[in-house]
Amino acid sequence: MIDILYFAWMRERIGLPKEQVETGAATVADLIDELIAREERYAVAFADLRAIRVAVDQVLVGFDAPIAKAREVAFFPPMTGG
Amino acid sequence: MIDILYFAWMRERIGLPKEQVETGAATVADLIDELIAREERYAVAFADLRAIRVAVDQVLVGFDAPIAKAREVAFFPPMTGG
Amino acid sequence: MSVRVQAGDFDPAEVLAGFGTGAGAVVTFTGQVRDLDGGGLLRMEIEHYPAMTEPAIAAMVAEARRRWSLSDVLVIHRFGALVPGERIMMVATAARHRAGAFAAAEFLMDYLKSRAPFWKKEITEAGATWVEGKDADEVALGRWG
Amino acid sequence: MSVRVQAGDFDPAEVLAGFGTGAGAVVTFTGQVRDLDGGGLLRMEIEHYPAMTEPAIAAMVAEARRRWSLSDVLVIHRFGALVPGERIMMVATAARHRAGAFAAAEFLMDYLKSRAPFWKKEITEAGATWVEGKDADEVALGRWG
Repeated sequence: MIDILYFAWMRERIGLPKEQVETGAATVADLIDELIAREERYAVAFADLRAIRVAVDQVLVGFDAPIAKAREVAFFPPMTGG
Repeated sequence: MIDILYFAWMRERIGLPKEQVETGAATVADLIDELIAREERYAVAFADLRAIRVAVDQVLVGFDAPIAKAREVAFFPPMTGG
Repeated sequence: MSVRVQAGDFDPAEVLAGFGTGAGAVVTFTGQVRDLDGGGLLRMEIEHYPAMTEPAIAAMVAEARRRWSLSDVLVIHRFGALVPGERIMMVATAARHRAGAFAAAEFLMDYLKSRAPFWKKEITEAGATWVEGKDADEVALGRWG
Repeated sequence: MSVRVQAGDFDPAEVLAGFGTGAGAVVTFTGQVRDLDGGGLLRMEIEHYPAMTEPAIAAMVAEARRRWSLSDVLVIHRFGALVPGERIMMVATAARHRAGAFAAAEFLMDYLKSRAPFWKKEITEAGATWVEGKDADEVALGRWG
């Protein structure tokens, strides 16, 4: 089981801030493929990966990052702090 | 008559903060030559012009600046504000 | 070193009391909610990623300390709903000389802008719009190598 | 725009009250009297050229405003005898975005350092020494073209 978090318009498009999923995905990219296959709203939210950032266990990573030992994966648009 | 002002170690070496002089000097450089000719302490104070800055009527200028119409000439070391 | 992520406002004088004692140079940056060009901003809503925000900022501060000799660093960032004119965040740096204090403050601002997990949404009568990351912000990051 | 040259201390919170209202970015730089590397600084004496100081700083501020779009600028510089830890001066700039506010503050600091008519003298038990202008300060000026 892995926690998936969504922020900003990712949260709005997916329709929830957090969910737990059972997955055998090896990488973030694999996990995204699984989500997209589940429901249309995921396909819409993940349509343009250039507009999405990902953090695994609270650290920014690339889409090829492994998640076998991860507890938490978060998806969100580019950050706008400051 | 022109007012001559001295600041920081120029003031200390000349021994006064301000004096009035009668001069026909056309430029700052000419004025310095006149002062150096007057007394040893001026020769000492003006020994190294690279270490001296000059303002004519409160504006930083070069040693070749004209002073025919000036009311106030100030000599001082490089500034250390901030 | 101090990193604070909070919903409430802060008093610059209070949070800077004793900051930079003994330093020659103290630089502060304060970000404030600016109205839209044509006016009409009702409020800005700032969302963040609680588990990640403080560690991410602390890592930026640690990197700034590796690059410059800083005697003090402070980062405060708010989240929640803010109206135009309100303080959003502040960065303060203290160093012996001005160059290090300025560089570290700019470095931290560039990283906070596009690497700290905050998202801003602008609310007007017409609706809500998520603020988009600017290309200029990515360019700014590039100068730190 | 405000330029103040004064012997007395100033309260940053007080002088910044209302500063930068409506701006997105406010940058401040505060210079403080730093003790000597080995300690022993009794006081710093700052001499200035009263008739020139404010006009010279005002000209720097005007130049900063020509280069960047600033909604507010403040420069305060003290003279007289100060002890380690005391505030010497402050520059504050306000602009829509952070780049202009940072650049203008650094520009003003670089010019104040070597073009505003102030001279610092360090007093220790051993005697008094005039602070020398640094080559690095002239180099810093060079970057503004």
